[in-house]
Amino acid sequence: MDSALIGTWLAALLTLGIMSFIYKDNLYYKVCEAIFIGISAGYWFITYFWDSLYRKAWVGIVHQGDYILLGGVILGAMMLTRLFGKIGWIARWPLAFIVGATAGLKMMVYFTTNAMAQVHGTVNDMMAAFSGGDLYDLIGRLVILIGTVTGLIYFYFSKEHKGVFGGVAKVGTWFLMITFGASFGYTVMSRMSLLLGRIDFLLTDWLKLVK
Amino acid sequence: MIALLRIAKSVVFISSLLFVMSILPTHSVYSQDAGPSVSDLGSITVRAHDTDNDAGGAITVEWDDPGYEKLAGFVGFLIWRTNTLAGTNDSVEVTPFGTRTYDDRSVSDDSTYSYSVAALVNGERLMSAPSVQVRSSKQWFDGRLTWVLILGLIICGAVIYFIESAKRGTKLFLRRIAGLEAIDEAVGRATEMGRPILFVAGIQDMDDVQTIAGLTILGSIARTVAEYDTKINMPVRASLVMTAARETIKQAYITAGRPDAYNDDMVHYVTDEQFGFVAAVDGIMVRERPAACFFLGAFFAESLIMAETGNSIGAIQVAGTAMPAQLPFFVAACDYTLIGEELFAASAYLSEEPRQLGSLKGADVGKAIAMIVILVGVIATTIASAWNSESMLWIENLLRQMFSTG
Amino acid sequence: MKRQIPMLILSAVGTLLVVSVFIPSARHWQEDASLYFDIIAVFAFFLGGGNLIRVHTEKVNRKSAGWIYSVVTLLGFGIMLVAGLFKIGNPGGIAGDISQTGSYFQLLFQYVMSPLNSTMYALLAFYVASASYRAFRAKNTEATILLVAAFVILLGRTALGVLLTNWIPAQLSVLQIPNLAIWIMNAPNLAGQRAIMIGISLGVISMSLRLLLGIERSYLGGDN
Amino acid sequence: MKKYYYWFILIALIIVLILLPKPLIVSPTVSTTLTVLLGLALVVVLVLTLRGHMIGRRTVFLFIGMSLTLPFFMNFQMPIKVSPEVQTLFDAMAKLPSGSKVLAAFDYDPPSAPELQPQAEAFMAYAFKHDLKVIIMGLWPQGPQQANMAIAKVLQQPGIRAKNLRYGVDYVNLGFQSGNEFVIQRMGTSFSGMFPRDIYNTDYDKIPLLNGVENFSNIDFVFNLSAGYPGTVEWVQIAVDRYGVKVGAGNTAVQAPSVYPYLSSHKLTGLAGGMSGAAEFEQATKEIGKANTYILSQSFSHMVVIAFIIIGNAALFVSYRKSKQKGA
Repeated sequence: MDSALIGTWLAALLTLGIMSFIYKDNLYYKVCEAIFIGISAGYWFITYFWDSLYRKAWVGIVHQGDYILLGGVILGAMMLTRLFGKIGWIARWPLAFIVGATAGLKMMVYFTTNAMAQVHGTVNDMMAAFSGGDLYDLIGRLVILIGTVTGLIYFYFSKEHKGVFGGVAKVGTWFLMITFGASFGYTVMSRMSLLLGRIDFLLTDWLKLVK
Repeated sequence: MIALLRIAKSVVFISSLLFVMSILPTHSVYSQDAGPSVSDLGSITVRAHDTDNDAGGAITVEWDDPGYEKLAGFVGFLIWRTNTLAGTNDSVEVTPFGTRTYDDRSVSDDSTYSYSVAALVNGERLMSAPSVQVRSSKQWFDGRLTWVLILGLIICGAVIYFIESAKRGTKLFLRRIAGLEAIDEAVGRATEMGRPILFVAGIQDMDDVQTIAGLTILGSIARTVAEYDTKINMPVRASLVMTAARETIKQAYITAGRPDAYNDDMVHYVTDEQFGFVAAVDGIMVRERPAACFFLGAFFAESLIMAETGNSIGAIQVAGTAMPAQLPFFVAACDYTLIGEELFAASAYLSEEPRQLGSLKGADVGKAIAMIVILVGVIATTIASAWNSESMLWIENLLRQMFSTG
Repeated sequence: MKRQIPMLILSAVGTLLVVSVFIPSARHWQEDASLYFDIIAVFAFFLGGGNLIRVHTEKVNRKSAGWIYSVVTLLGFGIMLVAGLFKIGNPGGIAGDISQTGSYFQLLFQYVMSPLNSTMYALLAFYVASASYRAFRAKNTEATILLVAAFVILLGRTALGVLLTNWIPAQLSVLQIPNLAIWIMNAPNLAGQRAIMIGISLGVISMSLRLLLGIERSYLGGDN
Repeated sequence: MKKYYYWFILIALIIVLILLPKPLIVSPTVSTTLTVLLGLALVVVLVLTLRGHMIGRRTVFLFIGMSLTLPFFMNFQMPIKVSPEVQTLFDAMAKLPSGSKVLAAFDYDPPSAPELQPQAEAFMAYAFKHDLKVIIMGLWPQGPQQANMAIAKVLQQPGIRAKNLRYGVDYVNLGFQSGNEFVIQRMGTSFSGMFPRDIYNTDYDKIPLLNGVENFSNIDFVFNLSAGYPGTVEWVQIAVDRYGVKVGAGNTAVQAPSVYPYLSSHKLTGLAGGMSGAAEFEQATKEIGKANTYILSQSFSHMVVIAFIIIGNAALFVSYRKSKQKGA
């Protein structure tokens, strides 16, 4: 028996095990789930270990003299104080570092790429999609304008959704619903080919029922 | 050490350059009619200047092509550099077709350089006159981001202003968000039924703001959970989230006056693998049958797998995410969904603390600015294109410049 | 002390990184910060992995319900650790690339983890279908709009959409379903996306400021 | 005993499946009957739902599973009309005289394989049968492996096996090169500079097929299979715009709309988009393979999803009417 054959059988049995979940939770699925958790947790630990701890930290500090990384190692080591009950509070320092860095970095990233770029895009790109002067393009532009502004009004917290303002916010929710419907419709179809791939594996590679 | 590396790098670079040059073809990839000959063409003009808005160590070289690229034997432009302090010469790069500018990132701020550009035609080098001497330098402020700074300061200023005025006791009005009342209701129902609550803070690590937003909401939920003495189960995909979530829940139990009821096992690590985590969460759902499921954080394709499984066990489900592609699945399969910004605002609402609420008011100023700019901008562009209005064009260009992010 | 120092670290790091965006020579701080994050995350994994081992060992010891699955999980975890740490079967030896063909680590990935992964992902096809059946209903105005938009896009991507509206004359070709689908994607869908994204970024700004100013700090724990 | 009941069924089923004659293909009559039965079952579901019996999730799952699985066994050709863009692609290939050198760029990975692998196989089979020399490369790391899988499969066809094709003479795999569109740009001056060795570590100069292949001017046609970036857009922008080669492409359904503009401006010589494009390409090249099975599965499953949405809404409509009648 060669390893590829054993491998294919193993892969097929695991595939069936996960699929059995859609009927109901059962022993077969539970075993596959347990294997999945164990193997994948190990996989990621090993990947992090070699990639971050060895390649980035160890090689960086010891071989390339990148001593600034020592700070990361010290913060990382502080994380481990959690294991020693009394000084466990030191672990908050690396946590504070991470939350601070995330807040600072993401604030700027979202501000430039989301807020500013989207405002810019609304003013700028819509000329690209509906650049002509005919009715079709004019309607397109108008719809983008109304949709974006009413959508933002829906997210406006300072005013109760009542009266005219409430009506406008309602229009905003309709635009949100179109957006949701569009992305739902868009993904529904492409999800089918994922399952198609698995069924093909079972019928062709494993059972060899079809060519 | 660093000097050694630099030498090694330049050795590798120069040798690879020599290699590329040695294999350069002698005939063009285009086979075209014999155009103008080399002698008919004028010389190349070269300009060099310090690269803008950078940290130094780079010079931008620009040149114009009097028509070499159209010649039959044209291969590329060779950038030739003279270090005028050290008196050394070297070739930097052969640029591909259509290129007229090159950033030389291998210069030192301590020296001055002069550049020439040579057209490589039929194995010949047709060298331009050298450019003026230039020196690279670093800039202290990225000029392209002036408007980012100004607009950022206005919005941050507004947030801080409202936080401060809330601190001083100014009453601020904020409308209610539908999904939030559902949170208490869901916890209440789980208590009545004597069944646990499942909380998933997304599948990203702590370097995603959505995870942090999920945890801030967890703080409020855990307080209610502690008061009602309900069970909470929180599987996590990343170890850092586990640590942070434990701190959050513990703090909530202490605030609720029940530190003894807290237990580290409420939060447990599963696996870093996206779908491995999903397999486990699905398993927990069908086996423990939580009465309420919360999905608050960053989600990807797994959103629907989890929400549908939760739906099949009849749990009340509250979701919230800022991943636009996943929102429709949550809207379809959950009872309440916090859409985009509502996820970030939720914890401020739940805390009922004036300062936190003030920050939301500040964000509304940002939205008002965005709406006004879009309205003005769209009207201006439309009028500008329809009636060629100069003033409208001016407004349009100003807005484009303001909101372009480099 | 236990609370002030973390607060200080948080505000300082956050502010420095905001400032670094504007200063070209300080931009590498952002990369340093993300490297730090990677390294801290590995150390944190010792806690996470430890937690995994502890939870499952306890289940086995107490022989609580389903303890046998815990044995399987622990075995899988252990096998992967041994195979990966010592690079067993790796043609390149201990210095070889971790995912080299032929190593046990790679084999386990290829024949165990990868099929499990793609099958779990593939289950989505089933759930998408059941969600469509249940949730795509014209219960009220909002749901109707969602349904119609989704249905047009859905038909627009299949042959049925072309067949259904082929008869519409060329002057009104905008109304043919595939074209209608494109229009929905380009106009109302884009508008909705924009509103959501602008809202999100303002939400992130106000939350980040709450974090940096120390107003929101539940995740940092209390004074004990 | 009852606990193990399912297990016996499952194991028995697997044994039966293994023992079944292979390949298991049913006749067109049976195929049509199966399709009609599937349709009838949907009608039954509709009637049940209208009468107020909501069907469960498992029934929906069963329908999806069936609609995806059954077509694999059907000897049944969907009436496929080859679209103009696929015809252009095929015509460009048909015009190539034997011995022409074709560069095949594999820019995708396994998740996109259901849509793109059939195109890869049809392309390889066609090229080998018509004595086109194929040079394979990839801008995506896993692309060249996908190419090897397609070749291995195609070489099993008796007609092609009889040709005794030799690696290095009739086809060659240069492997993956990182650098995205810059790879294409550099290839404009020199192939061997970007690919000094092939996937089996043989020097570029020592491979007979590559003798005299210096850059795009020695290539007659580029066929690009693309699932995103880098891909067809980059090939058109650099290889076509700057170096004047003909490029034809196969794309995933999601990716295809972004390259349509190049098709109408005639920069791209033909496009097979998504599963339907793949099936049409198979039809055009007369290399009927997986895509013609897949397209059936995919269409069946799409129809089932659409049917369930309609059924769900019909049920809602009926319940409205009932509640109105009660009210009146």
